Amino acid sequence: MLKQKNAVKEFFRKVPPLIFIAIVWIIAVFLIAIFHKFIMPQDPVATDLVNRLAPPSFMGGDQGFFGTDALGRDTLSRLIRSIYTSLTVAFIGSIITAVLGTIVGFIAAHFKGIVDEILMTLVDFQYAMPFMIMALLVLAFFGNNIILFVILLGIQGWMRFARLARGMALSAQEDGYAVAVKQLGATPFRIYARHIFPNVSNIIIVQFTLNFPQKIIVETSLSFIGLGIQPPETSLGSMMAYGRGYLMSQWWMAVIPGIVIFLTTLAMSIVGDWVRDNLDPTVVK
Amino acid sequence: MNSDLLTVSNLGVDFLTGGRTINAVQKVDFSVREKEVVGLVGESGCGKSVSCMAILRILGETAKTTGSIRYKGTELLDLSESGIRKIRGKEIAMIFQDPVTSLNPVKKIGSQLIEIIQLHSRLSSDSARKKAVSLLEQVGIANPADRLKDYPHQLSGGLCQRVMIAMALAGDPNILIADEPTTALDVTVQAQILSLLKRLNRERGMATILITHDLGVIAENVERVFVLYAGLVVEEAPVDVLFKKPAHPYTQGLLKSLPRMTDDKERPLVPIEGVVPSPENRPSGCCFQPRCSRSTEICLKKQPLLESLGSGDHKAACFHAEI
Amino acid sequence: MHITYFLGKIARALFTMVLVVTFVFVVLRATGDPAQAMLPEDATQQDIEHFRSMWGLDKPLYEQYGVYWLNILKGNFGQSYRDRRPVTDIMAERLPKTVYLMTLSIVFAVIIAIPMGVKAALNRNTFIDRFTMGTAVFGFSMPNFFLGILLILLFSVKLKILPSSGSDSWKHIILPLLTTGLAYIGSYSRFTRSSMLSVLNKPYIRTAIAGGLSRNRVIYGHALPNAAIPVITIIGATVGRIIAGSIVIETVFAWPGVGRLLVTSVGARDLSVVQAIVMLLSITIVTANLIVDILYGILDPRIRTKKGGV
Amino acid sequence: KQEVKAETAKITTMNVAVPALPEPLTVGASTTQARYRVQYNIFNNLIEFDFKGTKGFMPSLAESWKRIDDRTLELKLRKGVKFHNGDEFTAEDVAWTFSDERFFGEKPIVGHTRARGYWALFDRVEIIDPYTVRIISKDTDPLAVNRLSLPQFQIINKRAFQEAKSYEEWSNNPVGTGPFKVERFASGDQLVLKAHEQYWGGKPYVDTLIFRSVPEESARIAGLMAGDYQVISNVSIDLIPTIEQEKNLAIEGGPIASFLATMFNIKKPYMDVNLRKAMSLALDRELIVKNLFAGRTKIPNGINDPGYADMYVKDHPYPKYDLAEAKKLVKKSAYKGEVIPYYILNDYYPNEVNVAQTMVEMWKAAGINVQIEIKENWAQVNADETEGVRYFGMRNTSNTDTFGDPAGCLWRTYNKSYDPYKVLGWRGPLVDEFMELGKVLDTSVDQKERYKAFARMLEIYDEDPPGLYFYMNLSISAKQKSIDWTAYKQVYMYFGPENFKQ
Amino acid sequence: MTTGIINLDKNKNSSSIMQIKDLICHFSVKSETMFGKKRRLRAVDGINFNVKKGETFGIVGESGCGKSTTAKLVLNMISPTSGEVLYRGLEMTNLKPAKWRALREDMQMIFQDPLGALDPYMTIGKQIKEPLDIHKIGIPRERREKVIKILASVGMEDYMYDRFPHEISGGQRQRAVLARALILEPDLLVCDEPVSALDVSIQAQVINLLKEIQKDRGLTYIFISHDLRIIRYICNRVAVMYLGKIVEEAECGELFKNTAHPYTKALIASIPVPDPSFKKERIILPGEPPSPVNLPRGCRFSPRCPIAIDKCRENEPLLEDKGNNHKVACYRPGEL
Ligand SMILES: Nc1ncnc2c1ncn2[C@@H]1O[C@H](COP(=O)(O)OP(=O)(O)OP(=O)(O)O)[C@@H](O)[C@H]1O
Ligand SMILES: Nc1ncnc2c1ncn2[C@@H]1O[C@H](COP(=O)(O)OP(=O)(O)OP(=O)(O)O)[C@@H](O)[C@H]1O
Ligand SMILES: [Mg+2]
Ligand SMILES: [Mg+2]
Repeated sequence: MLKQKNAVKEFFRKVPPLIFIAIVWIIAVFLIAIFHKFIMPQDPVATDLVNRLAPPSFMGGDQGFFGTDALGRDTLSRLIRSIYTSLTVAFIGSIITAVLGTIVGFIAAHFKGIVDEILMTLVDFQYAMPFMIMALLVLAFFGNNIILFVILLGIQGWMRFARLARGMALSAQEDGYAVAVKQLGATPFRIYARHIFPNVSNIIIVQFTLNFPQKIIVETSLSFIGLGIQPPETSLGSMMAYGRGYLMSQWWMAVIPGIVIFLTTLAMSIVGDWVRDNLDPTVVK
Repeated sequence: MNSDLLTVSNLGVDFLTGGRTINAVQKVDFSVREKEVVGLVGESGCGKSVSCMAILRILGETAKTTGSIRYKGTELLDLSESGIRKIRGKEIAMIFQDPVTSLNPVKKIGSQLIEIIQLHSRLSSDSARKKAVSLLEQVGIANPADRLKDYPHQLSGGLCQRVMIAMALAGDPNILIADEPTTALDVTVQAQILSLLKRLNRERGMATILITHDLGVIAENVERVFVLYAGLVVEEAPVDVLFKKPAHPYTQGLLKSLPRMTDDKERPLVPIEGVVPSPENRPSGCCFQPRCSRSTEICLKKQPLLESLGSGDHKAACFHAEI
Repeated sequence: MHITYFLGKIARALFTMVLVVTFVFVVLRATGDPAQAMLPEDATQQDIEHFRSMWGLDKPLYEQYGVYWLNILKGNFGQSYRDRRPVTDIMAERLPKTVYLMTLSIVFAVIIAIPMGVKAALNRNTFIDRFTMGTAVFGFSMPNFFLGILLILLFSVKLKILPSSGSDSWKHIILPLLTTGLAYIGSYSRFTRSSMLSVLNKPYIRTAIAGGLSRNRVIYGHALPNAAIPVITIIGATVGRIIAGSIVIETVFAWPGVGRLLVTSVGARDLSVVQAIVMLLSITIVTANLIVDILYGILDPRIRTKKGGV
Repeated sequence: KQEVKAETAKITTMNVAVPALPEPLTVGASTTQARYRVQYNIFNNLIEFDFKGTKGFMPSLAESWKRIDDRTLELKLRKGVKFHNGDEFTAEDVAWTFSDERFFGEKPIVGHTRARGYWALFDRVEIIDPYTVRIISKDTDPLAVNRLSLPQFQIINKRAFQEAKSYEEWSNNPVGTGPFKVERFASGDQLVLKAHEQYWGGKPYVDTLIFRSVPEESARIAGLMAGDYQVISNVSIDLIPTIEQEKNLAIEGGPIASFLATMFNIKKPYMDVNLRKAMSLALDRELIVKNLFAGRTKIPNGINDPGYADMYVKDHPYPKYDLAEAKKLVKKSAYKGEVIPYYILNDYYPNEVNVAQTMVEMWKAAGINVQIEIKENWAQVNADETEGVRYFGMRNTSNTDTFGDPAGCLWRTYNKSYDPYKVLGWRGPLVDEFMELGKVLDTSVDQKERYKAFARMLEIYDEDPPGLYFYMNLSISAKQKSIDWTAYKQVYMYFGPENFKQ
Repeated sequence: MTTGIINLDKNKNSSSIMQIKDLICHFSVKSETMFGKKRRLRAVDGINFNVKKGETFGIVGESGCGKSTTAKLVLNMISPTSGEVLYRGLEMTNLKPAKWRALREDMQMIFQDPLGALDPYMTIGKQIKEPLDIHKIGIPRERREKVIKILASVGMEDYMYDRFPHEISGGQRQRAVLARALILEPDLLVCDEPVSALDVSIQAQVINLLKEIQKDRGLTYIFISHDLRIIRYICNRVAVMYLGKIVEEAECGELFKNTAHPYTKALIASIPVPDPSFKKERIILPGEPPSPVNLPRGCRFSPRCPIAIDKCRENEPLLEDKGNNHKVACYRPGEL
């Protein structure tokens, strides 16, 4: 217990201020997502056609902090709701990506030979099939619903995890702790689940922090071609795509979600880099 | 005293990483005379490499170096960046422990060698190439002209170390620092390299600082020894004195813990109990005190200084040094 | 480099391509009837049947598939239902535009990003580094459409110095180039930075410094060539993705390239066009990968003898 | 000062930015807006409708026409009309345009017989002499004249068609009699038209007319502001103020002859007549038009338009907004709060997604739970089906007035071969009556009788609604103020000498 | 220790616990030239030896000569190209995975790099306990006790249980690895350069420990090293390997007293002696060890051998007993 407390203290002492701010931002954004139901000042889909396109209050509007959109819906509430949807979609998507990729990587590394060949061909296939096109095809043809959408986002980038996990597993098999445990008589499953996975997890986490903001961005691009989250549900990407038409008149409609995306991505990248620099398992201090 | 070519005194190195300060070298004093081979010996992490890299100022920005390093009367720590660059390779050259990774993997060894040669002399590329061939010949590489076209990964560890030595010789330095030049190599190759270094010292009159943790290598190759422990020089002596009459309990312990070819097999080895303290939690007083059988009150309080023990050449930093 | 290694790679690449095309074929045919997409919603059954028989859509799927490949082997990529023109003609018209825009963007980004990344690595945790990081993240986190419109508003509407959209003159390329370039600069400079950082710690850099080399010589002569490999990888990846990467930009700037064609063709179920583009796309990616592999070999002699690849 | 200069400076090239260009270019290949927008600049009809004013049907390539009998219409063709390729326009070209081989047969070269839907009664063309043709219908066709004004029936050059190496070649480089001829066409990029010097209506006022495909609205508006384009189409309502702020820009256009509407899936058990009526009553159309359309469009009284002249049922009631009544009807209905999936396309019609979301909220107020599902194309809207019942509870549609007569709108879109009757379960005695009345519209030449039938059909639509109508669709364009060009009450953008001068 | 699955007759052939017969292990590697095909790397090229119960059998040789490969073959962690590995008379190649895993209770291995052999993300205690979990030995609650006991026997205190590998010193790590190997109470322990990565003073600690444990438990060691000083100190019998072959094998004292093979001689001469007054004859071998892909004709050592004659370059000498249980493969034994 005491040791843990110290670890936390140590953590705060070691963390540079910039990283600290980034972490605070990420936590804040996640808290907003989790508690969005309680902090949204208004129903994000309730329209009010009389008070539409109101500017933010700091620009003289009287319809809520960030004003209202083209249907008179409260922008702040929609922003909060968007943070929730975007983060959920990106988060679940990233988890799917990481799990899928890691498992495929491990399987390929373990069975080698033909299994490896097949799985790596699949990886090649995914590389050769840009995600945007995959999304375009799948969503355009199967119709868009949130589950399909999340699964699709889950596919984005899995091959990077697969290659990473495979590479790590292969090198772990070659020498070191995995060989040591194997020769103790451990089953392959045990080796992967108890040893290789915890060791790879660091790198997976770093990859995760890189993949996560990517998902938000991918969602934004999909919204642009009309394949993102569907109205009246909203997301950061669809808010931006929706607001882009108003850049000449009500610029804040696109800029506000844009800032949220930018800051979140920035914070994630900063933290991701920092984690990578500091948690490199090969440099055990 | 014989004229000192290089004098390192009161050297301290701190690393500032991740908001912490690591005191890698506490207080190191040593000197090299002309044409002399000195040895720095000590266990892993005691600060051998850092001390030597501090001389050439190649420790990077996180390192803070204090003390004084005088080469031919010039204070190296005060030199400008371009000033120290004229020392590097030309006056003092260094070779490193792991020869294969110490060579640039994407460049042919010829071009790496010639680059250094041209840097230190105004040779045309043709004559630089000739010099490169002759250098490789000197370090005992067969078919040197062909080897120039090879990449480091195509050479064995022994050959890479020879190339490193050739690169170090390219500027005709006065001092060669060899940082564990043989630890990564096979036993038979190690013997080759060490005899090469000996020959070069003899033929070129180049002073050499040989860093190693292997007391055997020290015994066979150097004239004067500095024993390091936890960032401190704890003993300094001519080689035969050190092995015959080690004064510091640490040195004595090291010698006892070695298995020897002449030993009785049934005699258990006598290790030094305990472990080297990490730079972050060194004990108070004498650094060696927790592992020392002779330690007394005073050892807990004060770090002993390196002091002469009768004969001027033999010094030890111990309150209970055996004379 | 092993010739067999490369033959193997090429074979696998071809196989991958076949896989991609098959996937697209199946998705396209299995999920939507082009007759329905192409014809107005009140088209009669007769119209639909006529359309199907005209384009061979009434045949069983495997037959369509076979015919498709047969035609490709004959160099016939089919006809666009919509344009009623041979796909090859359409591509000949569109592809150069995309290639022109995207190669320039990549070149532009490389020229800016690599020195920027090096500078950031050398000045780690300073303002320069933070600034680079910020720009980089801005570049890739801001959607292209947003940046693009901002640039149009600034340079065309406010300053009136550049045309807003279209592709008629060299001036037209500047804004799309800036927009895509910025996104690429983001990822390239970050890769350069981190790759430089890891190289700068390598023992051979210490050797170079200890030999007395100047700072610039160490950085550009020794560190950068070693740091180039991951950077090449990411550049290769963007080269492979020029078509997919240009979808949004082409739409915003009314740039008549393949990216936009792809979106409209998918919407219209213009099968032959979609398939041709996807095939082209996988060829680009696969070729880009191959080139990257060869570059690896050139840049890193170790890979020539190892079983290289990323 | 600058403005004056702009007004005096003549332009030789007109740049028009549109969201998309047709593919291919030729007549009759499809019925998209993109096609209609540009088509009138290249081709002419035999008879033209006055989209600008109230003149009704006007001579074009036909100078005059008369009915010979119930089934025959005789047209005197204009003499001295030159095609783009220099050919003289004759009866041969008319006959070819309407031939089975090209258009009306079982397997037409055009690919599909969309045109037939607009003229199911067409039989054949008879050439009387080079400048006289007779158009013969299968049955009495009161609307033959109207139909001749449709964009599907514009006249093409027979020789050019037949000499083209393939239909494909022809269709991307067609030859007509319009004020502009095709110079270069790249469907994803631009359509470059050159003035047709020998145009029978006079020489156009610009040498070059370029339609540019600029899908992104912001880019179109920015281009207009920057002076890259003289005219742009498809401006959304909310951006009108932005454009109007600019001194040198002006808005053109307004409502067009098209009713934005929905179709109910009456096969759904809950979709009974009470619910359908309640859904109409729950909508505050005025509020929508006022706020989401800045009052720029209007609400019709039934699928019924003043443009019908003597067929317009002036007294037909406007839709009511009565939330209380709506709630009452919901209570009475079989509806128990089921989710009603509402399929729409992504802003296929201007502002549609916004309107839909607003309406969902309005329905919510009446206790009706509608959920929007955005589909990518019509195939997706219609495809889903289990046991003969489509998934949607409601889908969007628009009922376009094709030729100024209810037969071209209400009847064309709600006849037996259209979805509400065919697949969506719009049945019953009233519906049977509706179908009977429709036949009168089609075949009677007695306008009084037709009027009475139409008025009753409108009532039936309200009593047993197969769908909802909301407001008139609109098409907003914008231009440099100095450009003397007006928008039609249609999506067509015409730059011939009649509509653009300088 | 015998598991139910495998019945070993422990009395049969009781003097020899491990017999290696004509063991060959070749790897195929890609060639360096453009058109070259795969080539054979002769990592282990026909070796024979017997390990007696309770003894320490040393293998010494330069890097890449096949020591580790031999160790892995002995424990059946890789399959040989041909040859037999008999453990108490049981042929071990081609064992089923389950049987193989069960046999791990009898034989264990410790590696050169103790840090690499420990999972950086698991506490020392858990890692030492892991073999018990794997083989389901004892009830889970008692396992911890057992670990603490074994920790004590390798000279570590119980608080080490909750430490992570990077939190303890190199010597302690090697002790932990040793404890993990010992907890299954194996009969045979293969030590692949167990002390090469350690500082001299810690080396001494670990070597002393190994010796002690052997005395206590009657373990059999196969001890691999490139350091003859250590080999001499710890082994009963020694085999000297050069390029995949054993070139000399003898009792330890015999080997150092009557060194027969020139390579062994050179090895011994290469050892730096920590005594400045000791003047020994120097044998510096020329050239580098050739690669196991490109073996020279005749005796593998002939290109570097100072006393090679024509015969050596023609035919490869066989490993023959020269009496005194001293085997050597050389045409001119003892002549250098
Ligand atoms: N760049 C650095 N940053 C922080 N600490 C460092 C750095 N370089 C070395 N150290 C620390 O300084 C101490 C001395 O290191 P040094 O490399 O000089 O040891 P050494 O005696 O050469 O050991 P070895 O025999 O293992 O090479 C060690 O504790 C090491 O961890
Ligand atoms: N899995 C493998 N595939 C290909 N070659 C291998 C493999 N394992 C070992 N080798 C090669 O076999 C030879 C013998 O290797 P081994 O590891 O047994 O040597 P060693 O004597 O243990 O050397 P060291 O002292 O360096 O540990 C080496 O040349 C090595 O490169
Ligand atoms: Mg060192
Ligand atoms: Mg080994």
